[in-house]
Parts: sequence; C-alpha cells; structure tokens
Amino acid sequence: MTTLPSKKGIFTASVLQNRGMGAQFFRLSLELEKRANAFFCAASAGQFVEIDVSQLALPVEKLIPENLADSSQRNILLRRPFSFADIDSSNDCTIIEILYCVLGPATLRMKTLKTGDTVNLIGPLGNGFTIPEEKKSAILVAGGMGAPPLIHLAKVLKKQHQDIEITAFVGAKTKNDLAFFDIKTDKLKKKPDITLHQFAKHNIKTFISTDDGSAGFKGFVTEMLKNRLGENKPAGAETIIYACGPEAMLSATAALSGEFKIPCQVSLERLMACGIGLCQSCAVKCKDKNGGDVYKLCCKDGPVFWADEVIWE
Amino acid sequence: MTTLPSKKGIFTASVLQNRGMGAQFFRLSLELEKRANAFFCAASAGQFVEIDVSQLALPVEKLIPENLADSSQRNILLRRPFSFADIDSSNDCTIIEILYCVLGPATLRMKTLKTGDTVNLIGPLGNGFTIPEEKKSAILVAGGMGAPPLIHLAKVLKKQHQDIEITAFVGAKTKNDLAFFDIKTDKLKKKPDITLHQFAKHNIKTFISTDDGSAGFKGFVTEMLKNRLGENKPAGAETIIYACGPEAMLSATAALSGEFKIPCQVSLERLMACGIGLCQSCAVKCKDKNGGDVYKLCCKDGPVFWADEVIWE
Amino acid sequence: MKNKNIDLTVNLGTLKLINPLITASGTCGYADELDDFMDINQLGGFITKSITLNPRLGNDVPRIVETDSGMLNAIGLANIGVEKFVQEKVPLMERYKTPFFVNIAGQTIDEYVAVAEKLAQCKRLAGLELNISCPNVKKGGITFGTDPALVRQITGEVKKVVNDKLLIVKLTPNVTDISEIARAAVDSGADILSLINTFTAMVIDIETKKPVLANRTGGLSGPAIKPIAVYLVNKVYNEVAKSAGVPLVAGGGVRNASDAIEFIIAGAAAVTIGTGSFVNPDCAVKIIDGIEKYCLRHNITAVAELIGCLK
Amino acid sequence: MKNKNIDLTVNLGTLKLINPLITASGTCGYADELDDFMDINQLGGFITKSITLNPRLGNDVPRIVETDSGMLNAIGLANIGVEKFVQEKVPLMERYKTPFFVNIAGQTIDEYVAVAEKLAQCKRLAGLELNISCPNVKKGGITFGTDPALVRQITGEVKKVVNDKLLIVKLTPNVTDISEIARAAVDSGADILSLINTFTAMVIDIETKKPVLANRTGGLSGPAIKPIAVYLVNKVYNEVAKSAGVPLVAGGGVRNASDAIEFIIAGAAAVTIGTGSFVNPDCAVKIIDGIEKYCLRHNITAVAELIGCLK
Ligand SMILES: Cc1cc2nc3c(=O)[nH]c(=O)nc-3n(C[C@H](O)[C@H](O)[C@H](O)COP(=O)(O)OP(=O)(O)OC[C@H]3O[C@@H](n4cnc5c(N)ncnc54)[C@H](O)[C@@H]3O)c2cc1C
Ligand SMILES: Cc1cc2nc3c(=O)[nH]c(=O)nc-3n(C[C@H](O)[C@H](O)[C@H](O)COP(=O)(O)OP(=O)(O)OC[C@H]3O[C@@H](n4cnc5c(N)ncnc54)[C@H](O)[C@@H]3O)c2cc1C
Ligand SMILES: Cc1cc2nc3c(=O)[nH]c(=O)nc-3n(C[C@H](O)[C@H](O)[C@H](O)COP(=O)(O)O)c2cc1C
Ligand SMILES: Cc1cc2nc3c(=O)[nH]c(=O)nc-3n(C[C@H](O)[C@H](O)[C@H](O)COP(=O)(O)O)c2cc1C
Ligand code: FES
Ligand code: FES
Repeated sequence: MTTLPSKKGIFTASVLQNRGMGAQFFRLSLELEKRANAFFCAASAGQFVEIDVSQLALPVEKLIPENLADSSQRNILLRRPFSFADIDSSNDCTIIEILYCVLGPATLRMKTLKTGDTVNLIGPLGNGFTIPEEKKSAILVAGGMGAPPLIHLAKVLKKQHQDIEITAFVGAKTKNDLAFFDIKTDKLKKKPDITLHQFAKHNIKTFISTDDGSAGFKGFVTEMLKNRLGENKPAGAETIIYACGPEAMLSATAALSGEFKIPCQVSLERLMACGIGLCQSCAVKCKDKNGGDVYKLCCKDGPVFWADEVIWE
Repeated sequence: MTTLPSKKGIFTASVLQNRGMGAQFFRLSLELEKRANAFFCAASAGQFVEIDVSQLALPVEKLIPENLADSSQRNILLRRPFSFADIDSSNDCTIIEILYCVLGPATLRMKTLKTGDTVNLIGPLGNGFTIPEEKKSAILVAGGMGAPPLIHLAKVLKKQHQDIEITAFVGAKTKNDLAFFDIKTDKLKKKPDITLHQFAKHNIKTFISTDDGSAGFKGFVTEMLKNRLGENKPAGAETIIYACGPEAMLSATAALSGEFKIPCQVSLERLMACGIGLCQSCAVKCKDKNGGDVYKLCCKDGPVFWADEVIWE
Repeated sequence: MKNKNIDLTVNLGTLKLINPLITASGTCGYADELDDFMDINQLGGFITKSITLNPRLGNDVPRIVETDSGMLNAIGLANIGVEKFVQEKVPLMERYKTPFFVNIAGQTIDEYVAVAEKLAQCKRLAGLELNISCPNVKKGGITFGTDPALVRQITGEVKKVVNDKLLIVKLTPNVTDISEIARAAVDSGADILSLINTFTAMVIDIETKKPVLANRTGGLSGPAIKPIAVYLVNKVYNEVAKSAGVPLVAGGGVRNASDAIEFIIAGAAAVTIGTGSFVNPDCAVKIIDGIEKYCLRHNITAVAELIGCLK
Repeated sequence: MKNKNIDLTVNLGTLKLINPLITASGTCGYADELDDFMDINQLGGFITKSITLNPRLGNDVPRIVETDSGMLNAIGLANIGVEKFVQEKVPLMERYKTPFFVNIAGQTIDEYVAVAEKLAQCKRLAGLELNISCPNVKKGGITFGTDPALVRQITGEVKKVVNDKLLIVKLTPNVTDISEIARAAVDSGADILSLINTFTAMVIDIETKKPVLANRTGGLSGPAIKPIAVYLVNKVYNEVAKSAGVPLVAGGGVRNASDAIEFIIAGAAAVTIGTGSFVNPDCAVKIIDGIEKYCLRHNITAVAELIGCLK
C-alpha cells in the first residue's frame, strides 16, 4: 500500500477500560506511555498492534466457556494482533480502542484485564487503508469480526473528506454476533436498513445482514452488497470499497469489485508469529508484476491489500 | 508417623485475604468449598496442600524483583506445596491460612491473588506432627521459612495440652527475614528474648537469632538452642523438639536431639511433582528396620519425620 | 454424563478396554495410590511404575525440576523389586476390574527375562510393558531402545516367557527413525507398541553452575513435548502399526480431552496420562467424559472410528 | 550499564565477536528488519534466513501454530534466492559493523555448493551456516543432517568453495546420536557447529481432523525445547567440540539472560535467539545487559571463562 509506515516500537499501555459488549465481545481502551505518542500520531486506520497477553490470568473456571476449556490450558507464547477500532493520538497522549472477540486462550485472558492493569504492545504495525482524494463515495463491508478497523476508517474518512458519502454493509452469523456495534435492541426489526450507532454517529447509512435472518437481510453480506450494487451501479472512478472479515467474504467482495469495476481494499488476517516481518508466517499469495505468484507478508506489506493483487483460492 | 492420614481431595478455595508482611512475605487466607469440611476437619499441624497457581497473572513488570525477572517468564506446570499456618475447620466452614515467601515464579504469581479470587488445591496431604500425651514441655525450632507449620503447631499444642510448656527458637538470616512474625519493630532490641506476636499470644517464650545479629542472638538458631539445652538440660522423656527449616538446620537440630537425648520431629521439604505419592520425586533417605537405606516419600510418609529415622547427609 | 449410544471401547490386541484411557508408567504408583481421586474401575487400563528384579533405591534428590510447560524427572527406576511387588501389590489389584499392565526394566536382557517370567505367573495381570527407553539409568535402559538389533533380541526373549500375556514395547523418542525401532519390536513379537517415553534433557542452575538434578540429566515430559509425540505417533501408525495391525498406546503431555483425541486421530488406540495426573489427579476420568462429549458433538458412535482417521 | 571491566568478547574460530549474542536463522529477516527495535551493531553476530539457489515461495499457510511454550513453523525456506540476496541484501549489511553469516540450504549437494560459491565472493560476509537440518522441505534438508556419510560429503564439498569464510554446520536434534553427526561435520571441515534446529512435530485440529499446518508437520521451537537443547549442547561439547577446539553456536528457547548463560555454561561460545525475538524483538540486547550483570555479580571478568564450565 502507499501509506508510509510509521516507525514501530515496544510500549507499555495501561488499561483505561475493558468493557463487555454481550457475552464474548469486549471493548478495551488503552493509554500508551508518553514515549509512544511520536510513533502513533501518524497511525492510520487498518494498522494494528501486537499485544503480549502471556502473563495475564485466566478467568475463573466457571467463567470459561465449555468449548474453550481445553484450549484455555495452553500457555501463551506469542503476541496477538489487534486492529485499532479507534485511536486518539496527540503530543500529550495516545489512546487506542480495541474491539475483540473471545475465541481462544489469549482473548480469554484479555477478559481479565482491569482498569489500571498494564500490558505490553508493539506498534503501530503494517499498512492501513489508503484514502484516495478523488473518491466521492465509499462502501464499507464488514463481516463477522471484521468491523473494528472499518469503524475506525469511517471516522477518519468523515474527518478527512467531509462530503464523502459512506454506506456500510455489515454481516454476521446471527443478531448476537453483531455485538461490536452498540445497536439499540428495540431497533432490531427485521428490515435491512437498521442504523448502527458507531456508523450512525457519522451519518453513515448501514445495511445489516445475518445468515439466519435474525436481524436485517437474511443471507451473506456480499449477497446484499451485490443486490445494492446491481440497483445503484455506482461509478468505479468515484467509488471505493473497503472490506474486512472472513477470507471467503473478502474473496466474494473482491469478485464483486471486479464485476462492478469498483476498486477495493481488503484487510486480511493471518496467524502471525512476529507481526514485524521476521518470520514469514503470514504469507499472502499475490500476483507479481510479471503475472507470477509472489508471497507478500500480511504483517508488513498488509494487512490491507488491493483486492486485485491478491490471489484468492 | 502415627497420625492417621485423612482422605484427600481436590477443592476450590476462595481468597479471603492476601496480605503482604514486608516485601516478600504474605499471608493468604482461603475459604474452602463446603465439600472440603469433611476432609479437613481432622487435618493436623504439619500437613499441607498443593495449590495450582498456573493460571494466575504475573505482577506487572516493575513489581517483579530483579532477581526473579528471568525465572518469572517460566510458565507454571506443577502445583506447589504449602503448609497450613493455621486451619479452622468445622462442619460449616474450613478456613486455612498460608504464610508464604516470594521465591520464584509460582509464589510471585500468588502475590496477585485478591479477595474473591479462587484457586484450586489438593489436600490435606501428608502426615503432620504427633503430639505424645506424656510430654511436659515442647521446644519449637524454626529456621527461615520454616515457621508456618510451627505457628500452627503452637496453637494446637496449647489447645490440646493446656499445661505444656513451650519454648520457641526462631532463626533467620536478618531481622527482615523474620517477617512471617508480626513483631512490633520497637521491640526489636538486640537481646535474645524478644517475644513474637504469634507465639506470645499463646504465652510461648521465644528466642530469636539472626545470622547477622540484626535482631536477637547473633548466629545460627541451632547454636542458640545448643546453649540453652546445655544450660537447662531438659529431661528427654518429658520433652520433645519440633523443627522446621532448611535441611542443614534440621540436620544440626537432629544432632542436638541425639546429643541431649530429646526426641525430635522434623518437617522436611522436597521438590514435589505430585504431592500424593505418584511420582517418587520427593524421596527422603531413611534407615530401615535392618539398618539399611530406604527412601521414604516426603509427601506421603512425611513431611514430618522422626529426626533419628532420617539419614542426614 | 454417560451416554449409552456412544461406544467407548477400544481393542488392544485380544483385550477390550472399556475406554481408551490408561495411566502411564511411573506416574500413577503401583495400584491404589489414586483411589482418593478417582474410581480406578473407570480407567481403560493401568500401567504400573517400572519394576526390576531387585529393589532399587533410585537416584539422589533432586529428582525433578520444572521447565516451561514440562518437567524433567530422574527417579532412577526406584521400585520395590518384583518379589515384593508380586506379594504386596498384585493382590491390591484384585479390588479392581481394570486390566493392569506391569512395566518392566532391567540392566541386562537376562534381568528383563527373569522379571517377565515371574510376572507371567500372575493371573491378575493383562500384560507387560517393556521399558527399553528409560533415560535415567546408567546401564541398559535407553541403550536397548535405540538399537534395532537389541530391540529385536530383547523383545524376542521376553516374548518367549510371557505366555498369554500381552507384550507392549515402549519406544523412546530419542532416535533418528522411530519406525525402524517400531518395526524391530513388531517383527520380534510385540503385540502392542507404546510411545513416547521422555526426551533426555538438562537444566543447569546458573548460580551453582551445576545441573539441577542429582542425576545431571532427566527425562522431559508434559505438554511441552506433545506436538513431537503426536508427530511420532502418526509416523509409527502410518509406517508400521497400521499395516501390521498392531495397536498403539500413546501419549506425551496429555492433560485434557482435546489432547487425547489428537492422539487417537493420529493413530493411538489408547491414550496414556502421565504428568497430567500430577497436576490433576482426576484428569483421566474427566477426559473420558470429554471424549464422550466430543463423539456426541461429531456424531461418532464408536470412539474406535476415530483411531488414525487423520485426513 | 556498560561496565568496562567485563570482557564480553568470545571467539568463533578466527573471528572475535563483541559479545556472544547471535540472531538465529529465519527469525531475524535478512539484515535490517530489526532496526526499529535495536541497534544491530550491538549484536555479536547475525545469521540470515536460509538462502537457496533459486527463489522459493515457501509453503502454503498456515505456516505456524502455537503450542505450549513453543510454536511449530513450516515456512518452507521461503526466500528471495541467492542472486537477489547478493544484489539487494548484502549491500544493506554495509551499514553495520556486525559479522554476518548467511544460512544456506538446498535440495542437492550441488545446489549447496553453488550457493556457497556465490556467497564466498561477498567480502561483507563472515561466514556461511550450512542448514542440513530443516524439517520443512520435502527433499534434501533433514535427510542430509541425519546421515553421517552425507554430512561428511556435503561439509567437505562446501568447505572446498568457501575460501576464507567460516563454515558453520547446523545440526538437527532429530537423531539418535548427535555427537556422531557433529564428529562427521568437524572431521570434514566445519569450523563451527551450531545447534539446535527444530524438532519435527505436528498439531492436529480435532474439529477438522486435519493437521493445522498446510505442510502437515513443522518444526518445534521455543522455551518448550530448551532443556533438550541444553543437554544436546553439553553432550556435543563434551564428546566432540571441546577436544576438537571447535566452538559451538547454540540455542533453542532462549528468551532471557539466564537462558543464554545456561547454554554458555553447557558449552556454547555464542548463543542464538530465535523464537524469543518474535515475542520481544529487543530481547538480544537486553540479554547482553543481563549477562554483564551476571558476570559482575559472580566476579567473572570475561564471559569466555564461562564457556563449558559446567561442574
Ligand atoms: C492484522 C490483524 C488484526 C486483527 N484485529 C482483530 C481485532 O480488532 N479484533 C479481534 O477480535 N481480533 C482481531 N484479530 C484476530 C485476533 O488476533 C485473534 O482472534 C486472536 O489472536 C485469537 O487468539 P486466541 O489465543 O484467543 O485464539 P486462538 O486459539 O489463537 O484462535 C482461535 C481461533 O481463531 C483462529 N485465528 C486466530 N488468529 C487468527 C488470525 N490471525 N487469522 C485467522 N484466524 C485466526 C484460530 O485458527 C482459531 O480457530 C486480528 C488479526 C490480525 C492478523
Ligand atoms: C511440605 C512443604 C510445605 C511447604 N510449606 C511452605 C510454606 O508454608 N510457606 C512457604 O513459603 N513455602 C513453603 N514450602 C515451599 C514452597 O513450596 C516453595 O517455596 C514454592 O514451591 C516455590 O515455588 P516458586 O515457583 O515460587 O519458586 P521455585 O522457582 O520453584 O523455587 C525457588 C527456590 O526455592 C527452592 N525450592 C522450591 N521448592 C522447594 C522445596 N519444596 N524444597 C526445597 N527447596 C525448594 C528452589 O530450588 C529454588 O531455589 C513448602 C514446601 C513443602 C515441600
Ligand atoms: C516422574 C516420572 C516417572 C516415570 N517413570 C517411568 C517408569 O518408571 N517407566 C517408564 O516406562 N516410564 C516412566 N515415565 C515416563 C512416562 O510413563 C511417560 O512415558 C512420559 O512421562 C510421557 O508422558 P507424559 O508427558 O504424559 O508424562 C515416567 C515419567 C515421569 C514424569
Ligand atoms: C519461523 C522460523 C523460521 C526458521 N527458519 C530457519 C531457516 O530458514 N534456516 C534454519 O537453519 N533454521 C531456521 N529456523 C530454526 C531457528 O534458527 C532455530 O534453530 C530454532 O528455531 C531453535 O531456536 P529458538 O527456540 O530460539 O527459536 C527457523 C525457526 C523459526 C521459528
Ligand atoms: S508475522 Fe512474522 S513475518 Fe509476518
Ligand atoms: S511428590 Fe510425588 S511422590 Fe511425593
């Protein structure tokens, strides 16, 4: 991508708040040590941090979901990557917000973080979304856990391009899996134009889908997106798609981007051992200039890629 | 030993209090789940529990002493043994007190326990001190970290034999290493008859020694004990010595027990993988009936042994 | 939690176990040490501490040291000797219905044979496990298990005296090609193979500049070694056991149902719990429960279907 | 924290390192990747990712999986190939004073020789490290490192073309007797031995019943393997390196100064940091500090005194 990567560093951060949003979703606010301000002030949406959670406690046994009971016994060695869902950095102070979902031993331990605790993190890492000047409208496509960087991106887009028109498409398995969003439950009628708080505050029109139809459109978010693109036929030169979510969803979004000739950036996820380009564990198969295959690194060359440079399998 | 071992079990316990006593000494009060009452109501002084601390958090980096910084990174696998410093068990409720010293990764993690947290433990384990009916006086000898089971024993002795005369000899490297005891610091004059709170409340006369002379007698606790035994010449039939502390101190105490013909029980420590007789890691070399060598198990046959059955090396 | 629809039995040669959970040698005592924590009858099988011809005191202490997600042990085959074992411990086994296997060790082939002969007389025993892989004794032990010719010889000689008892040969992971050793054991009469024993390892106390263990080296066990064990089990299953129809008793670092299922999928007919019992002495029975739940969730009616089903 | 009284230098053959800390191959990139986290000039030495004759894409993802106190990797020697390496990466090294070693790998002996020949021309390089122990490639790799005859042949052939460059041979732990392999390498011209590479291992996803890694198996590294590595280093030191006067570059699971000192006491002249850098990219420089403090505390004036001082 074209954004200039900022210098990376290792920092301690203190927990301002770690608040549950439903059973398995959490919002973690971290204040970084002062030394970090110079590193994070130019951080962009789509970048991420690697957090060391190896020394955190597990929740007590009865608070561990049954499906994680066995894997929770595993000791943590490696750091874990998390995107910014928001960042507020000035000369005085850097605060980052992380939205996370409890999926395994590391995120389970993160649940036990309390205000005043400290964690160690490396960042800012990778390359974020680029925001081309000429675009008049942006389409955000968030699948499952893919929302956090797009919530951040929405805020940045609105700040940098006040006139840009943003539409968001948000998909999840069920209504409960939309928990990253502060949806007022009374608004959860089964119609596809519910407004989510995080996007609503930026005046972003939001379309929701769930696989089981428990909220919004019933089906995949990319089906809903395809329907809308078919109806509206936005001009490729003026429009850009930003997507984050499961690989299958990104691949389908990339296909739509090709079909409707709208440029698209995707944020990919890989298992990462280092997050800083040392280990090559996070390979993403891409096309090189000569049409051959090349592996790029998700942590260093990504996590944001142009949809058409990735080889989708 | 002759006490009948009570049945063992695995229990959860909730932390009532975890209070620092000086920089590296802590007092942990645990309330066991109700199911434990039947197991612990007959527990004796000198028995112990094995606590699982593998899932506790490390203290934040700046609270980790420099000499433990490296070893603190080690993940904990095995449980850790701790004697009762007190136990209060009825049909309704079992509360145990543990006095511990921060020495390595496990005890460092224990520091982070807070009121309301839960831990998992196995107990009651091993055989405790026996309290022969005919004795008129008991001598307690505590070296360094050996105090906890003797504090418990003092209470039990006083309860079961109101007339028994108890004298305590307490040794440590320096004044600061006496921190298991609530000594009023203003009482810490350099004379060898300071009364320690835990013993004082049972009317036990206490003699203190420190290797550096920073409190009480300057020298080893066993030197001080030898002097007193030489002066007082207590009758072996009426007297018993109970000792707990570093192996070298126990060995010297055992020698005095032989020299002055006073029976002596010692509580030994070993690295223990299981605490329940499965692994044979905790071997204690003893004399068998035929004068040969035999290894007994510290966790099952001990931790309390008669001083004259142990082969001191 | 018992669900009648799920068949947890597995076959070890001619023996049918009620479930695939077995205690590993040296980590569960001789017979009744775990009584306070579980009903031994709930186990698929039980393998005792190594027994030698004469009693052995074992090594000096420290005999263990904790490492990251593991531990070293150098117990040195401390045991009461076969005679006392037959007199005092075998009768204890009558209390249970569980099949018992006695792990045997020695310094010479003759010693192995002598121990095996004595134990072959005990009706109560289902079989013997040949420990040719203990890293903590000076003679014998490990050297047998790393040389295919010796493995062939010792397995063959012991096989002659065990009568109808099942013969398990326990393999060491400290070799270039474990399949070669496995093949030698199978060719010379092993009914069952068990793996893995511990890895030779050392921890140094940097303050004293001495090894922590009195024996200097010890055997590494526990979760740290699990991924290597899973690989070796799958290798032996694919290269030797499957085609020979020889069941594997396998473990290394198992402490929960997921770990046990990993070994079964890799090719184990039964799973051993060693170090795991030190941390949670009741873990074997919890694991049986967990395997049952997994089968329910995956619509598996018989756990035996899972053996070696790795895709 | 620098203390002029403590001599941290160690000798690797004809080369004097300013301290014993070296990055392990494949865990520190090619040259400048760690710049944001440390001054590379503070390192004793640097060993690059494995380089092959032609560029290699490497394996499919997932290429790693975390295990208890460890991780498996199956990167598959992804690298830019020797030509591009010489053009693009070697010049980057000019920025630093640190001695650079290039780790080389191949499918055939000819390929190793071809890569070595090219690199022998680069003035900037202090030496080559022969990776005959990578468990993650299908041909070559591990098979070379487990057979003494092949080790002799490949070491000898490469030695002929490296001119004055130091030749390190990197040993695999996946063998019955590592000293036999070490001896083969030393006899045929290795100036330095390095150990240990990773253990072949596997993690199975019990939900899909498939190995987690696309390559099915991977190499286990990290703190989990440290006690085995310390044992093997001490064994090679005692049985081969000490008498042959060949220095050892050693590691496996090092993440702090105590770990590094353990390896030095066991016999390592220099210590490698691999997986440790993933967790704390600045850990090498912190370790140097820690070693200095240890020496101060123990009245050791030169870290070289510690090498192999195990009592
Ligand atoms: C650049 C980047 C940004 C991320 N941002 C966020 C975020 O903002 N919020 C959030 O909740 N999560 C985010 N993740 C994912 C997060 O890192 C993982 O959920 C976390 O590492 C899981 O750790 P664990 O130990 O709890 O679970 P694990 O046991 O490690 O994993 C649980 C399950 O998730 C899968 N998984 C774990 N990590 C990844 C990964 N990196 N890619 C694909 N699958 C994976 C595992 O295969 C497993 O099935 C991000 C990942 C990347 C690479
Ligand atoms: C029966 C018994 C009762 C005990 N009661 C108490 C008690 O009441 N209060 C208390 O503070 N401690 C007690 N201990 C010791 C306590 O178990 C250890 O201090 C603790 O396990 C240290 O764990 P760690 O991880 O913090 O340190 P580690 O890193 O495990 O040990 C730190 C240092 O202590 C030594 N050490 C650790 N455990 C033992 C042991 N069992 N025997 C000899 N040396 C050892 C180690 O070799 C090392 O030098 C008892 C031990 C036993 C066997
Ligand atoms: C303390 C201890 C003692 C052991 N003793 C024996 C033994 O006597 N005979 C034997 O064959 N294996 C012995 N083993 C090896 C175990 O049976 C098992 O093979 C090994 O520990 C790996 O499994 P685990 O990781 O589940 O413990 C012992 C292991 C430990 C930890
Ligand atoms: C992600 C990764 C990639 C590696 N790549 C190589 C390599 O290309 N060549 C090589 O010789 N060793 C390679 N290794 C092995 C390391 O250099 C080292 O020998 C091993 O990881 C053990 O050390 P550690 O526990 O400190 O990581 C790699 C290790 C890891 C974890
Ligand atoms: S995670 Fe290590 S290179 Fe990307
Ligand atoms: S600690 Fe296991 S037998 Fe004593």
